[in-house]
Amino acid sequence: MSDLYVETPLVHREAPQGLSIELREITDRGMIDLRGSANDKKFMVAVKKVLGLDLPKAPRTSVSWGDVKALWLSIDQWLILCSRAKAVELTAALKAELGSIHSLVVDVSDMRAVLRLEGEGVREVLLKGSSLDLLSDDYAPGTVRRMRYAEIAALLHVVEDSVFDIYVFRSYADYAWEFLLATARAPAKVSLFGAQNAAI
Amino acid sequence: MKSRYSIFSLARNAMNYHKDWERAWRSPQPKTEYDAVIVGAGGHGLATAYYLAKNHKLTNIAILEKGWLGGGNTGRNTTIIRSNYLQDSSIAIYELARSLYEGLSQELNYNVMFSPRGVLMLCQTEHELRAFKRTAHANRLAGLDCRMVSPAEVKEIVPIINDDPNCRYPILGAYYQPRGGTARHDAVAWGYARGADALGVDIIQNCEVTGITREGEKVVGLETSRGSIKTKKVGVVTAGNVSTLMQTAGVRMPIESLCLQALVSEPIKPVIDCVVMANTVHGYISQSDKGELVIGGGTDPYNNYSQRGSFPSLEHTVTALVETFPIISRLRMLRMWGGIVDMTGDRSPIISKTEVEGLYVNCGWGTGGFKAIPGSGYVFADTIAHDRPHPIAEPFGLNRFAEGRLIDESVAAAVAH
Amino acid sequence: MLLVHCPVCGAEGDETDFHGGGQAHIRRPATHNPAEVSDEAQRDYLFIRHNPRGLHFERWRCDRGCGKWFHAARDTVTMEFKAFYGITELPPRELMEAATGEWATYFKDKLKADAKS
Amino acid sequence: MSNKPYRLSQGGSRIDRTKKVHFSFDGKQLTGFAGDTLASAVMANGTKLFGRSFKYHRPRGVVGLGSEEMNALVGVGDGSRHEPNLRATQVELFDGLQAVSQNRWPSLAFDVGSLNSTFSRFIPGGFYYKTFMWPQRFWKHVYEPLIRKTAGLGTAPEGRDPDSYENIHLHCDVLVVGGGVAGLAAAESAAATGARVIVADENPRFGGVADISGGLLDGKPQTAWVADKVSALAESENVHLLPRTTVVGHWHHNYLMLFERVADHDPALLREGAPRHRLWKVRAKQVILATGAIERPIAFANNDRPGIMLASAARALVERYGVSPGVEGIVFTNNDDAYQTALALKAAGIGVRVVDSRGRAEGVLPEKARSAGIDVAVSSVVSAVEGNLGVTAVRVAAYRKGQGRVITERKISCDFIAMSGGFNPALHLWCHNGGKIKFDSGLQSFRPDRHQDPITAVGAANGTFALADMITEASAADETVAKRRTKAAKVKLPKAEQDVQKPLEALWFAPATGKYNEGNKHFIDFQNDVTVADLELAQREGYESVEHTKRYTTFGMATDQGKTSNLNGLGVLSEATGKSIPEIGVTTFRPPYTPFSFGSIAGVLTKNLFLPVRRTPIYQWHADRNATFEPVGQWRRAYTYTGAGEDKHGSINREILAVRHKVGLLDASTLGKIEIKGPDAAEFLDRMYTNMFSTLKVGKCRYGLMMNELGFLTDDGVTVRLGEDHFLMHTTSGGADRIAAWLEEWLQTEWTHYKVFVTPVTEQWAQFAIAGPRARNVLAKLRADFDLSHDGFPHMSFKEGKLGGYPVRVYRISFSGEQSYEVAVPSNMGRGLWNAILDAGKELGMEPYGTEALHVLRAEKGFIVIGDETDGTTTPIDVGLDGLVSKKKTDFIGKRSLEQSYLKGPNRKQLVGLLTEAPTDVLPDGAYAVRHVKDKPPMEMIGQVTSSYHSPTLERSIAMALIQNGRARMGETLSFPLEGGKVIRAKIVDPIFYDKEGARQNV
Repeated sequence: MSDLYVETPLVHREAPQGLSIELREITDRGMIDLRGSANDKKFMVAVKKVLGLDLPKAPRTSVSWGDVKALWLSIDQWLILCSRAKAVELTAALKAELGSIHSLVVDVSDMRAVLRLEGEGVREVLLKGSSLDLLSDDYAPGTVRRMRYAEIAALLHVVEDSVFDIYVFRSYADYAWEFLLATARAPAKVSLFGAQNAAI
Repeated sequence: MKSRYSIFSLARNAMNYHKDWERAWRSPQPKTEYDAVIVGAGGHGLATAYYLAKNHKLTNIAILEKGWLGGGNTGRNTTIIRSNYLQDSSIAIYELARSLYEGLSQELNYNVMFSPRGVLMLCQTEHELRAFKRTAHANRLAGLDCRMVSPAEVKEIVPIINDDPNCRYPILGAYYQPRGGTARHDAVAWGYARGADALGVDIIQNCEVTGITREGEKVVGLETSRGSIKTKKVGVVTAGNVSTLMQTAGVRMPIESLCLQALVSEPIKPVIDCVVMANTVHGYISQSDKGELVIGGGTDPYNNYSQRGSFPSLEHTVTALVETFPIISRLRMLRMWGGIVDMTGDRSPIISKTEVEGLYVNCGWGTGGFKAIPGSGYVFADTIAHDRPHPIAEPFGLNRFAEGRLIDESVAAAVAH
Repeated sequence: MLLVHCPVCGAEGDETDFHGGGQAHIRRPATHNPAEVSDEAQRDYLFIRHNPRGLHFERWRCDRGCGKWFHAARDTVTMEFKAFYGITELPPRELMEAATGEWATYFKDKLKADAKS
Repeated sequence: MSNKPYRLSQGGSRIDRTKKVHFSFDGKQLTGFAGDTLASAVMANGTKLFGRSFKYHRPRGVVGLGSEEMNALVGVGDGSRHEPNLRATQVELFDGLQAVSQNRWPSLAFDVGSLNSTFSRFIPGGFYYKTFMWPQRFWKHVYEPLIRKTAGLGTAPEGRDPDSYENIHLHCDVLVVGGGVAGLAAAESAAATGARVIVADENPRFGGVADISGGLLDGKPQTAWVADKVSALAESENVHLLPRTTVVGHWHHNYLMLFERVADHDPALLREGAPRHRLWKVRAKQVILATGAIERPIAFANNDRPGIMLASAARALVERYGVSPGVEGIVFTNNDDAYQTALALKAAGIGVRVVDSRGRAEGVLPEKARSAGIDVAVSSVVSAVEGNLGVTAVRVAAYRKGQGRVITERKISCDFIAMSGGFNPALHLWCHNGGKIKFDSGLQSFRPDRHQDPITAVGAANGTFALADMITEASAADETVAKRRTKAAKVKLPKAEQDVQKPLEALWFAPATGKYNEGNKHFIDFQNDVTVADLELAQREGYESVEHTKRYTTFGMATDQGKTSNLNGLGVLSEATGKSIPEIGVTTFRPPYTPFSFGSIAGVLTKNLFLPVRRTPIYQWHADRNATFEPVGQWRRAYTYTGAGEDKHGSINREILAVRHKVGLLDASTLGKIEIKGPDAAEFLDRMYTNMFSTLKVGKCRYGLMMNELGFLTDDGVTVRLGEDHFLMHTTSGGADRIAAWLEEWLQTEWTHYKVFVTPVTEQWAQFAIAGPRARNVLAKLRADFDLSHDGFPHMSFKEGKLGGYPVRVYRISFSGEQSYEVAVPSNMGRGLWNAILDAGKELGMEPYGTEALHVLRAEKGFIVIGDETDGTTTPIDVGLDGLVSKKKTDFIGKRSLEQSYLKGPNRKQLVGLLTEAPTDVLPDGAYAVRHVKDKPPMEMIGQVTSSYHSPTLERSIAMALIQNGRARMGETLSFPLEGGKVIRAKIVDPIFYDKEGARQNV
C-alpha cells in the first residue's frame, strides 16, 4: 500500500501569513458516519462494544474514549472520529458487530476537509461567517454544531476554548480557506465585549 | 369630460398659481347597486374598470379599494416591462400589455413615462445561454423584436458591467428586448384611475370588501365596510389578499401570499440606461429617472402578509449586483420595502371565471404583474363583459390546475418573472 | 430574519439555518388509496393552499442542525411563532381552537376526535 | 464668499486648535482643525453654499446637526474612491480630504440648472405627469434623457472599489441604540445586571446632545457625567461600545443591522488594511431605543436659503466647533428650547434676536434671553427672506395662530436664521417592524405606542425631554423587560437640574404677504424641492391619501427619508384639510434609518468569495492540462482539453473519437452518490423511482427515473444494490443535494414507518469513467483483483476490489454506449488512481475527455440529459421512456399526475431524433420547427431542438428534439426557420443514431 498516492483537499495551500489566528489543515483524521436509533438498545450496545463509548444522546455534544470521539450530528446520526489509519478497520468492525441491527455505517474519511483554527479571537473570526451565538456558554469545549458558514454548510467542533475544528465538504475546502484568509486578516481583528478604548 | 393635460394647460394654470386644476378622480359615495364591481384598485383592477367602461360601455360600475388606490404591488414593484417569455400563452398576454404600454400616456392623457430603454437578460452560465437561445428562437417566430447580444455588445449597452471573463459568473451574452423597459408605477395607477373616473366609474377608496354574497350558484352582491352593494358581476383583483376574499364565496384558491422585496439606492447621475436582469444570481436593476438604482430581489420562502420581508434575500441580491456592477460598492441603499405577492403553483397568473356565476378572478401575478397591467385589464374586462374567457385569458383559467395544463415559465425557461 | 426553534434537537437559529416547507398537514391522497384519486383531489393536494392572514400551520426542516422536519404555527402578519411541534403531531389544542377559516374547518374533526379520546 | 472671520476666537469643545487639517472643497484648498466636520470647517472658511437642490437647483447650505442633514450633500474622495451624497455634517475632517459639491454645472455659484428655479412656476409638484407626452417617441429620446441628466445628485465612483468590507454576527441581551444621556443611563443599568449590552451611536462620540443641552447632573455639566459613564462602560466585560455605528434597520424577531464606518474618518486605517465599513448583524433579546429627537424646520417663505439652519445645529456650530453661523442672526421658534441657541449666540458675541410665533414666551429660558439683552418678538413670524446665495435680511410680521397671510412686515437685516419648530422623537426604528405610534398633542408629534417585539423607547425618542424624567425612564427600561436576569441592578441615579420649558405651539406654516404663497416658496422637503403649495395642490387634485401626496409630490422621499419633512408635511395637510394629524395618517418608515453602503452588505463576498466554486479531487490536474471549465451547479467540470494546434471543436472531436475507437477517461466525481439502507429500502426506492427497484439483484445496477409529484422528470441515475437492504444511488451532478433532501423529506413526512437510513456520500468518492473498446485492457493493466471477463462482470453489474492497488468500487455502466467502467475510489486517492489510469492507458491511446464529448457521445446514443431533453414540464412518456414507468406499482411519486388529462392528452411534444438534409448543417440549440414556413412571423411552432451536435463518429450532424406527436411523424421532414431567413430542413428519425442494438457496451 505504501506506493499509493494520497492527497488531502488543501494539500496545495501554504501556511498562511498575516492572520490574527493560526489556521491549518488537519490531514490525519478518520471519519465514520454512523446512523442508527439512539432508542435501540441493541444498537447502542453494539456500538459501545466496538468504540468503547456510549454514543452521546444530548444534542450538540461529543464523547471521547481513547483516541476515538463520537460527535452528535442528529438524533440518529453521529460522526465518529479516529485516526485515519484506523477508520477502515473500525468501519468494518462496526458493520460486523451491528449485523442485522438497523443501521448504516459509512467510512467518510475523505468526504470532508478539516480546518484547525487556533488562537485568541478565534470565535470573533468565526462570527464573520456564522450567525451562531459563539460567545455564549452554549459553545463550551466539546460542543458540536452543524452550521451555515459563509455560503456553505459546515460542522463546528469546539476542541478547546480557543481551538476550533471546522469540517466542510472537500469540494468547498478552497472556498472555506479563502474565506478565512479574508476574515482573519490581522488588520480586521475585532475584539468583542471586553475592555475598550475609553477615548470614544 | 375632464380638461386635458398638456404643456399649454400647465402654462395656463401656472398663471393662476395652479389653483384651478380639477381633481384627477372624484371621491364618490358608494351606490347601493352597480352593474359590475371590481374589488381592488391596483393597476390590474383599475385597468379592468377602465376597459370595461371604454371597450364594453359598462359605466355603471364601481371599483372598491380598502386602502388607497395603487397602494399594493402596483406601487411597490421595480416596474420592469418585457414580453420575451417562452410559452405562447405568456407571450400573448405580456406582449399585448407591452404594446398597450407604448401608447398608454396618450391613451390616458397622463404621462406614465413608459420608457422603452431595453431589457437585457444576462446569460451567465452555458445552461442559461442555451435557455435564452431557445427563447430567442421562439420569440422571433412569434414576431417579437428580441435578439441575443454578444458580451462585447453587453459591455457597450452597460459600460459599468463587470466584463472580467474570469469572474465567478462571466457574461457569456445576453438576451435583449429593445422595446422592453420601465414605466412610472404610480402614474399607471393614477392614469387609469383618472381615465376610468372620466368614463363614469366610481372609484371608492377606504372601502373594504368583507364578503362576497352568493345566492345559490350566483353572485348577488358584496358586503363592505361602507354597507352592502348589490351587483351581479364581481371581478376580484386583490393580489395577495385574494385567498381570504374568495373564501367568503366558498372558492378555494391555489395561491400563497409571500413577501417580495425591492430597494433603491441614493440618486446618482445616470450609470445604467437599460434594465438588466441577472437571473443566475437573482439581481434585477435599472435606474429611475430620478437617479435611484432600482433593485429587485427574490421572495422569502414563507407566507407573509406583513409587507416587511427578511434581509437575506435582498442581501443576496445586493451581493450579486456588487459583483456584477462593481462601482455600486460605494453607493448606498436608501430605502427597502416589501409587497405581498400572490404566487400560484405554476407561478403564472389566473384570469378566470369561477364555479360561481358572475364571479371572476384575476390574480396570481406573483413577482411579475406590473408589466401585464394593460393587457390583464384588457382581457379581464372582456371576460367579465362577455362571461367567457377572452382567447388570451383562456390558458390562464383556474381549470388548468385540475387538468395539469400548467404554464410554468420559471421552470421551463429558468427565468423569474 | 425569523428566529426559528427546532423541537427535535432544540437548536435555535436564523431562518437561513432552516428550510421552510410550506403548508402543513396536507394529505397525499395517493398514499391512502392510489386507485381512487379524482382530478380534483389531486389538484387540491398539489395546488390549493390555505393562505390565512393570521395563524398558519407550516412545515420546516432543521436544515443546518439535526436535519429533521417539524411543524410550526406562525402568525403571517406579526410573524410570531406560536408553537413548534413534531412532524407527525397535531398542533397544541389551544391553537387548533384558535385557528380560523379553512384551518378551523380542518381542525374541527381533529378536535372532536381529541375530545372523545 | 466672505472675508469675515467665521471661526470664533474661542470655544469649540470638539476641535483641537493646535492641529491644523488641510482639505479641499471644490478644488479650493482650505484649512480646518482636528475635530471639525466638513460642514463646520467649510463654514469656518466663510462659505455657506454647499450644494444645489434636486429639482429647482436652488442654492443650499447646511441645515442640520448630523444625519438629518438634507441639503449639504457632498462627494468625497477621488476616482474609484469617490463617494457621492455624503452629509457634510457627518464627514469628519482629515488631512487631505477632497470634497466636491454636487448637482451643479458648471459651478456651484453659477449653475445653469437653476433655470429650473426661474421657471419653477411652470413645474409644480407632479407636473411631469401632465406633459412630455407628445410626440410619443419623444419621451424616450428627448424628455427622459434631459430629465435624467439634471436629476441624480452626485456621481458614481469610477472602477472597482479598492477597499474591503465585512459582516459580523453578534448576539446580545440588550442593544441600546443611541449613546446620549438616556442611552448611557439605560446601558448602565442593563450592564449592572450582567447582561451582554451593545451600545451603538451614529456619531464619533457618545453623549448625544448632552454638550449643548444645558442642565446639570449631580451638580456638574452633563458632559462630565457622560465621560464617567462612557469610561465605565468601556471597562465592562459585558459591554460593547460601537461609535460611528448607525443602527440602520430593525427586522422580525429583533434582528438588527448596524452599519459601522470603521475607517472613513482616517485613511491611515485603510492603508493598514482595516475594512472600510463593517455591517453588524445583531440578534438582541431586548432593544432599547434612545435615538433622541430631530428638530423640525419651519415652513416660511424662502426658508431654504443658505444660512438658515436648525437652532440646534447653529448652537452646535458655535459650541462644538467655535464657528459662527453669521454675524447677525434671527432665532425663529415656536418653543423654549431654541432660546438656548439665542443665549449661546449671544454668549459668543454674535448678534441675535428672537422671533417667537407664540403669543407668550414667559418660560425660564425666554426670561434669561431677555435678561441677556436679546430682543424677543412674540406673536411674530418670519414672513420672507431676502437674498439668494445667502440671507441678507428677513421680514418679520405679526402673527396669530391659523392666520393665512400677513399684512404688515418689517425688515430686519441679518445673515443667518436659526429655526426651531419643535422636536420629533426619532421613531424610525420603532416603526421598521410595525411598531404602533400615537400622536402627542403636547409635542405636536408622534411617539411610540405598542410593539409586538421586545423593544422599548426611552428619553427623547419616547417623547420624554426633561432630563430627570429621561434618566429615570432609561434606567428602568431594562428592568421592565429583562425579568430573566436575576442579578439585582442597583444603580444610583444622578440628580438632574435643568431649566423647565413651557410648551410649544404648533407652527406648520408661517404665512407671507401674498395670497396662496404666490411667488414664495415655503419648503417642506428641502432636497426634493417640495413646498407647501405642492402639498396643497396634491390635495386639490385628489391625491388625498398621505401616501398619494407623498408619491405625487415626492415629499419625504429624498435621501433624508423625510426626517425633517415628514411631520411638517402632515401638519400642512392637516391644516389644508381640517383633519387632525392622526387622521391624515403617517407614511410608513422603511429601513434603513440612514443610507448604508452596498459594499458593506456584500462584505467579503466579492470576487473569489462571491459564491463558492466546488472542485473535484482532479481539479488541479484539469487546470494544469488547460481544460476549459463548465459550471455545473456550483461545480466546475472540465469541458474539453484543448491542446496545442487545435481549437475546442478539434479537441472535442478528438476526445469523442478516442472513446469510440480506443479509450477515454472522464472525471465524473461530481455525480451525486447516496447510500440507502434498511429493511424497507427497496420498497422505498419503488416509491421514489418510476421504475421497479425491489426486483434488482444484489450486485446489479439499474437506471432509474425520478419525477416530482406533478409528473415531470427531475432526476435520473444508476442505482446499485450493494446488499439485500443496501443501495447506492447515483444522481445527476446538480441534483445530489436536492435528491438527498427529497428522499429524507418523504421518509420523515410521508412514509414515516419505513425503516430506512439515507446518507449522502458524494464527496467521499472520486469517480472516473473509463470508456471505449479498450476499457477492459486498461483495467487489466492496472492489475484488477476481480474477474474482468464479460460473463464474470457483465454490463450493469458491480464489483468491489483493488485497481492499481487502490481500493475501488467499479460499476459497469455506460453513458457513451461503449464498453465502460465507472471506477470510484476514496477522494484522497483520486488523484493517485487518476494518474495510474492515465499511465496504464497511455499505450492504449487513452485520452481524457470532458463534458462536451460526454454530451455528444450520449446524444449519438439517444440518451437524455435531464435539463436538456427535459425542461421541468416534460414527462417520462414525452421522452419515450414509457418502458421505465412501472405499470405494476400501485403508487410512486408523480404516478397520479400522469393521469391528468393534459399530461396524457394529444399533441404532447415527444422526443425524436433529427437528421438535417444537409449533413453539415448543425441545427442551433433551441431552434423551433414550424407547421408552415411563412414570409414573416408569427409562425405556428410545433416543437424545439433539445440537443444538437456535429457527430464525428457519424461524420454528420445529429439532433434531438421535442416535437408535437413526434413519434407518429417518423420520416416526416420539418422546417426550422432561422434568423436571417435561412430554413434548415430535417427528417424525424429514431433518436438512437449509433449502435441501435447496444452491442458495443455489451462486450
